[in-house]
Amino acid sequence: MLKIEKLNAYYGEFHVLEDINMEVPRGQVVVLLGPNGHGKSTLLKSICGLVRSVKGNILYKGQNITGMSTSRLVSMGITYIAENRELFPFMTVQENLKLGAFSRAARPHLKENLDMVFTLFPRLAERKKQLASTMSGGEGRMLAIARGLMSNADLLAVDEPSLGLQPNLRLEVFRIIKEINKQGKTILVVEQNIPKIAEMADKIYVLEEGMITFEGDKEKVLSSEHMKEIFLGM
Amino acid sequence: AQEIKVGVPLAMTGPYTDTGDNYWKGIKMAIDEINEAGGLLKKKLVPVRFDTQEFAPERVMQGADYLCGQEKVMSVHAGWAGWGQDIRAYGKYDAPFFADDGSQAAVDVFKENPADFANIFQLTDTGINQAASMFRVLMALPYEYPNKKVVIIHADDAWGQEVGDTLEKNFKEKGWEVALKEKVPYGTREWGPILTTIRKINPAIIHVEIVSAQEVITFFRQFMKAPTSSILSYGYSIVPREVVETMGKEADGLIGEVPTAMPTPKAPTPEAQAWVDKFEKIYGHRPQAGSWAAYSGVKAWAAAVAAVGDETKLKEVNQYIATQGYKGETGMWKWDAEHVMRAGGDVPIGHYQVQDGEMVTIYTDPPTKPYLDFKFIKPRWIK
Amino acid sequence: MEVIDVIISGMINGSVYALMAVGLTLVYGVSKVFNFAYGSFYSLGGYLAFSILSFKIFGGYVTVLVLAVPALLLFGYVVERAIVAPLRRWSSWEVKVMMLTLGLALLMDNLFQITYGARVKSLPVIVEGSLTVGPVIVSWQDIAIFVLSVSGMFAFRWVLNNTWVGLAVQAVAQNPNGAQIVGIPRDKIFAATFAISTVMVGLGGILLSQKYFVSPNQGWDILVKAWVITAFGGMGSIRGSLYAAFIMGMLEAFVGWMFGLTWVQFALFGVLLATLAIRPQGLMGKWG
Amino acid sequence: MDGKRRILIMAVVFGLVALLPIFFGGSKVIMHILIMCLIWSVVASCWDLIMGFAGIFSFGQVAFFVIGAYASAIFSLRLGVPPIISTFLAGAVAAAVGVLVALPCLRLKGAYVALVTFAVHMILAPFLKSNMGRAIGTGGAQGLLTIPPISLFGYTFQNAEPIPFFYLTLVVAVICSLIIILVIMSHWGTAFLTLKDSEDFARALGVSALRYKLMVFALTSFLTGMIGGFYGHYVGMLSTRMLGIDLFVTLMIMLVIGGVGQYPGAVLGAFFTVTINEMLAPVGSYRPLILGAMVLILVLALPDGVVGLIRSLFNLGGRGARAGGRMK
Amino acid sequence: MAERVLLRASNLTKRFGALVAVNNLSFQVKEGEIFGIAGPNGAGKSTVYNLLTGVYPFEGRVEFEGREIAGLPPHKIAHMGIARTFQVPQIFASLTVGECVDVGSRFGCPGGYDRAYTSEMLDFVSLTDQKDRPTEQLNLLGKKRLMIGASLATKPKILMLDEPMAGSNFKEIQQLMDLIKKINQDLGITIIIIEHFMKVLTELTKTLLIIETGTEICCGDPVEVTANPKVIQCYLGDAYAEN
Ligand SMILES: Nc1ncnc2c1ncn2[C@@H]1O[C@H](COP(=O)(O)OP(=O)(O)OP(=O)(O)O)[C@@H](O)[C@H]1O
Ligand SMILES: Nc1ncnc2c1ncn2[C@@H]1O[C@H](COP(=O)(O)OP(=O)(O)OP(=O)(O)O)[C@@H](O)[C@H]1O
Ligand SMILES: [Mg+2]
Ligand SMILES: [Mg+2]
Repeated sequence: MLKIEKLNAYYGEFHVLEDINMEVPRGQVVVLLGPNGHGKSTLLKSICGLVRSVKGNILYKGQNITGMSTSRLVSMGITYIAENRELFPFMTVQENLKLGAFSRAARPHLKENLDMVFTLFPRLAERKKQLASTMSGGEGRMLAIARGLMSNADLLAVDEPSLGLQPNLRLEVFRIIKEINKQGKTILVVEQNIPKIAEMADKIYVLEEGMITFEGDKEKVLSSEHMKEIFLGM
Repeated sequence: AQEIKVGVPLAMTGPYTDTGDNYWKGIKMAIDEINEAGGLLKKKLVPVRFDTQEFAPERVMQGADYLCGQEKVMSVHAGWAGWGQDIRAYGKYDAPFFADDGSQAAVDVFKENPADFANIFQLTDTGINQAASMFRVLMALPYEYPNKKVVIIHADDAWGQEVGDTLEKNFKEKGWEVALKEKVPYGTREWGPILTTIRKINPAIIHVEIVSAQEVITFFRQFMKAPTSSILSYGYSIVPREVVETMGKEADGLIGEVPTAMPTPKAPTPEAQAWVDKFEKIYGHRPQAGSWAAYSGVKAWAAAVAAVGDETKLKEVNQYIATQGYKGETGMWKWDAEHVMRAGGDVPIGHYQVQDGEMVTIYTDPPTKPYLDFKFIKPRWIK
Repeated sequence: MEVIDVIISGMINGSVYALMAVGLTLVYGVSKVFNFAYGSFYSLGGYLAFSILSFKIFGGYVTVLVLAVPALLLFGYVVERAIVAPLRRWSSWEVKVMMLTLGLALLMDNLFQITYGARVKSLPVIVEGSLTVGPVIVSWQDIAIFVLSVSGMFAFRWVLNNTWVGLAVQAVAQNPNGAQIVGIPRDKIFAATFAISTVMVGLGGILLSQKYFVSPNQGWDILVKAWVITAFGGMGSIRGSLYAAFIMGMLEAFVGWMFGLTWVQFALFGVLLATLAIRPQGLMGKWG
Repeated sequence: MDGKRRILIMAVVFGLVALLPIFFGGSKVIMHILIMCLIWSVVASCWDLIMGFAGIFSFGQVAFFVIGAYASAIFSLRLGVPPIISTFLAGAVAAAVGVLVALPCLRLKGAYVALVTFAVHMILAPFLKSNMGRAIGTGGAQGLLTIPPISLFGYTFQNAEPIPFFYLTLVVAVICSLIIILVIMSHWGTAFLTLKDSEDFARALGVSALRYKLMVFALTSFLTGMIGGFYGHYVGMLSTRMLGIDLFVTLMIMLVIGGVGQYPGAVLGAFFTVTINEMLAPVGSYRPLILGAMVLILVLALPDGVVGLIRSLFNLGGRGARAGGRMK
Repeated sequence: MAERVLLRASNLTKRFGALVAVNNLSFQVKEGEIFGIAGPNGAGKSTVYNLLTGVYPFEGRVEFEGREIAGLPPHKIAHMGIARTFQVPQIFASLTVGECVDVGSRFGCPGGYDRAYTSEMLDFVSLTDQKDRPTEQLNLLGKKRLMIGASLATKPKILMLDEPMAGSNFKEIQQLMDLIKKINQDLGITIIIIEHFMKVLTELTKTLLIIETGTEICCGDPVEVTANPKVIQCYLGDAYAEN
């Protein structure tokens, strides 16, 4: 689905990502772990065309998409769900969701997708008319995820969906991600602090100081003491 | 040197550009004439221009220092030059300085120290006297006023204030009721509120004194939507050339005045007629207020220099101008003791009416007398 | 009835102010760009109309609209892409944009002055004559201006509230990054709103030139009025600007009528200050 | 750039300026231009202090200047206060107005502050010309034409003799610049920066937003008003015509050229701008056109002005560098 | 240690329009303790901080060391010895790391600028080696430590932390917890902490306050509180209980 070769990213002079190679197979949940500020969000943003200067190759369904604009990528089926929500504060929940289906490909499916997210997040259905800015942190997170789902994307890049969520919602959000994955979406997710995260992921990458320092599936992770201690809190 | 430098401080940028152009047309015409005739004392006149922009005090002062102090010009020909600020700035030097301020403030500054300001010459009479002249002509019009109510609208600058106050005084003395006297800022282009009041008053005379074409044209157009039976007197505001050029015959009936006037369409003397024709040939339109005065200023100075025989004897040149005056196309120009070209004689104030899309002199003043056989025509909006 | 006259005068002014202010608030609301050259864009509209009409081609104002609207659109778009957009990369770019547009205003105004001369230019009327209802007289020109600006405004609001494009514009206004994430071409929207606001104020220039003429330095007045109204209504709130425009139009008419025109400016700023003292974000403004 | 280096640069700049009369002393025009450069450098520096450092979009700088000029003239004309004292009183008046304007601005943001302060500018001319203005002695639309010159220790500084006046202005400009540098380098400067970067956190750390915002308004309007009064006594005349758009734009250009928030930049900007303006004089009506084009090009090519350019060429760090500068 | 009450909040109420963000909330913090606040998203936790530090007006009373502080502006409250950090890291982008910490000492410290103490605090949050770097170059954890460092430089009596752990992994959480313990024990500073990680709260705090929609649900020993069925139902979730 997604293949990244020798990706480098910069903020001005600051070299954030160095020669990243990774692969996200179709229909899997790939989890990206790593310490604070080591470039996880930057990697997701680079994939989605939100970082200005990137070098290297990003292949999506075999096509090189490096340097394409975000709006183009969205219409090709890649959607980013941001760490800090990025909602439209003075619009209602419904309008936010509608905007999620902005891309031409998604517009015809507006209705069915709305029904889909409302079943996934009944809370949002209750709050259709509420302004996004008045939603609590957790509800806002759900809205952000739901909005991302509205785009009919094949590949979802989800950045720390559980950040700042209350404990019961944190697990809930992850359960929903699994459910979406079951509906056939490919998911690349940055996460921390979800106990047993390894059990839910098909594949795990660890990003440290802008480089991939670990890559492997469930078994490999669980057999690494280092991983367990630092990233899984076991 | 075979050149004589002549200073020309005028607005070349900003809101006063157009008046600056008017003066420049007259000044350039005079300089070209003199040069074509072999120069002044066989020396070529070279204009040195200075952009006075918006007449900020320091700009006026800098102009004087630049032209007189640095460029050492032998005379300075300005138009509007700073309403008194200019007297101080140029009074420090000796080169003759011709201005067209038309402001009592400038005369007051002169009076402080006539000896020091001996090089200052005003090309027009003050606003006070011009306003008095406007009043006299308004009263002399062969027209029966239906009532004795007048509305005066004037700009919030020194000129507008001076004219407005004088008119008010004159009207009151004659037993008229000044039903509305309104000071308005420049940039006023929506006259609805004032016109509403005017329509209620239905005055016999409306006088508007705001020397900017946009303001007076918009006033007229909005007035004409539902005109009252009033004589519309524009005073000096008639002078922006845009007023008649923009409105053409639409403006027929408006009256106004020009100080130091070159009466048109028929000039008073053959020489003057020749001058008017020449101006029209060069610039493609009738002479504007200011062009004639500025032209005459240059010629007056040149005549004095010729008589003195040395352009660098500034004090003598000044003395000559002040005492001998100058014989121009319309007749004698004589400055009074305050170095003001007082209206009257061969240099009267011209009073116009717009007829058939052009300004036609119907009166000269003082003394108040009809001009040749041009007649006042009752405006079409008066029933 | 004098009062009716005054009210009509206020309404007509209000409608024009609305057109002016909405363009300014749109750009500020969507991209936080404060456009100091806004008044010069107004003059540009007037001069465009003047130039087109001076060819005496057939169609009159219809031709003007057909030619000027795309020209203004293109001009606005190019200005945004070429000189405003590159500044976004810098810190405190808002100040820099202000300075840049100030320079642009200076450049444009003086270009007009050099090309067309300092004198006012006049345009033919759009419609002749006036409508008389009892003691009240309104010129058809004023009615045309009112109808055109109000219907323009409603059309604009309709687009903003009922189309995908409108929704996208609002989205960018509220959160440019968020908009980008859902696939809205943010930079194009920035440029497009700038272009649309250019068209609006340019149209204002075309509509009003007949009434108030065209001259090189007239834009400052328009800028300040539009600015006052925008702040009064709440920067970035289209509805607020609409209300504010009519309130200010009325205020101007009534103060001018009752106290004299010199007080209008004091009254406008007085009301603005009082409003901001109570509601720092203006009538309908939202922070951010 | 640390304080010492800033002071060093200022010393070099002003030291060089102090030598200029040796070359140009003979020309009143050039001396006048130099005096105006010094005066505008103070105004532009104050503007930079409030806008570049404190991040408050105050557009009332010209208004404070004119208020100071009128106040000082009126004190000396009406009450007979010696000009040297009335300029300080004028500063105080301008500062008082500044604080009054600042009060509503405290709750406002960005473009609103710009508008409210610009409103002072817009209203000032009608006010000075109105009957209220005339009542306090502004001379109405005509302005004031007889402002007495400054006398100090029995010497009268006439504008007809620019060299002594030049040195007087230089002294004033140096004092004002020192005050501004000290403010920028002191904890005041830090407070402005913190309030600009994150007001919430700054307040939580004990920075009083109210106090520093009022202080910066008061200080900049005091200095501006004082130099305004000084200007009035220098030129000897005042009119409302300074409130046109021309002067405002010119000041803005000084900041653009010097660089916003790049302190000695404003001073350099004043010298550059006035010089360029005079050099463009021969092109007459093309002058503002060229100025406008220059602003466009400069903002696009050198967003941090000349000083920003010098900084990035020589890779100087320091507070100013980060007050402006490229975003991450 | 004497159980002196350092901060007493009584009947705090804050409305935003129709929304009652904090509803008649009372609690007290004893000197030297670590006091935890938790509750669902949007419960009003950050708002409570904003009230205590004078960000906006509200109803109710706040006593600090026996003195009423409600109604005082934020900088006065800071001078009295209340310091706080923000949920979304806030730093001064124009300053260097060292200067940033200086700000706390220069403006917030009643005794005036204290250079030695400032560098001590810089050391305390392990940023000495970053002293001359622009603050914006720090990573999230660095920014959080910097916020804490600057707050400590004001020599506060109480430090209020707003979700310091959010976005950190287990190792980082451990580091931050050590830092907080050190602040509490070595510097003797009372701490209030908002957190969503129960593990952190149970390990650190002595008293835990749970609020929902601005109202208190329960308050007391963290272990007892987390076992409260109401808390589990509205906040922790069954999954937590199972764990
Ligand atoms: N817009 C930006 N400009 C400059 N530097 C940035 C920018 N965004 C992030 N950085 C820096 O790039 C580095 C990587 O940031 P990134 O957000 O990708 O990290 P992360 O691994 O997602 O961390 P977190 O756990 O905080 O989300 C950090 O040091 C950060 O400070
Ligand atoms: N300035 C404000 N205006 C209007 N509503 C506000 C404002 N600040 C906060 N709120 C609302 O008050 C409620 C409490 O917000 P607060 O930030 O205190 O929540 P919190 O408990 O800190 O939540 P989280 O765990 O998500 O940080 C929320 O519903 C929020 O939307
Ligand atoms: Mg991240
Ligand atoms: Mg919170």
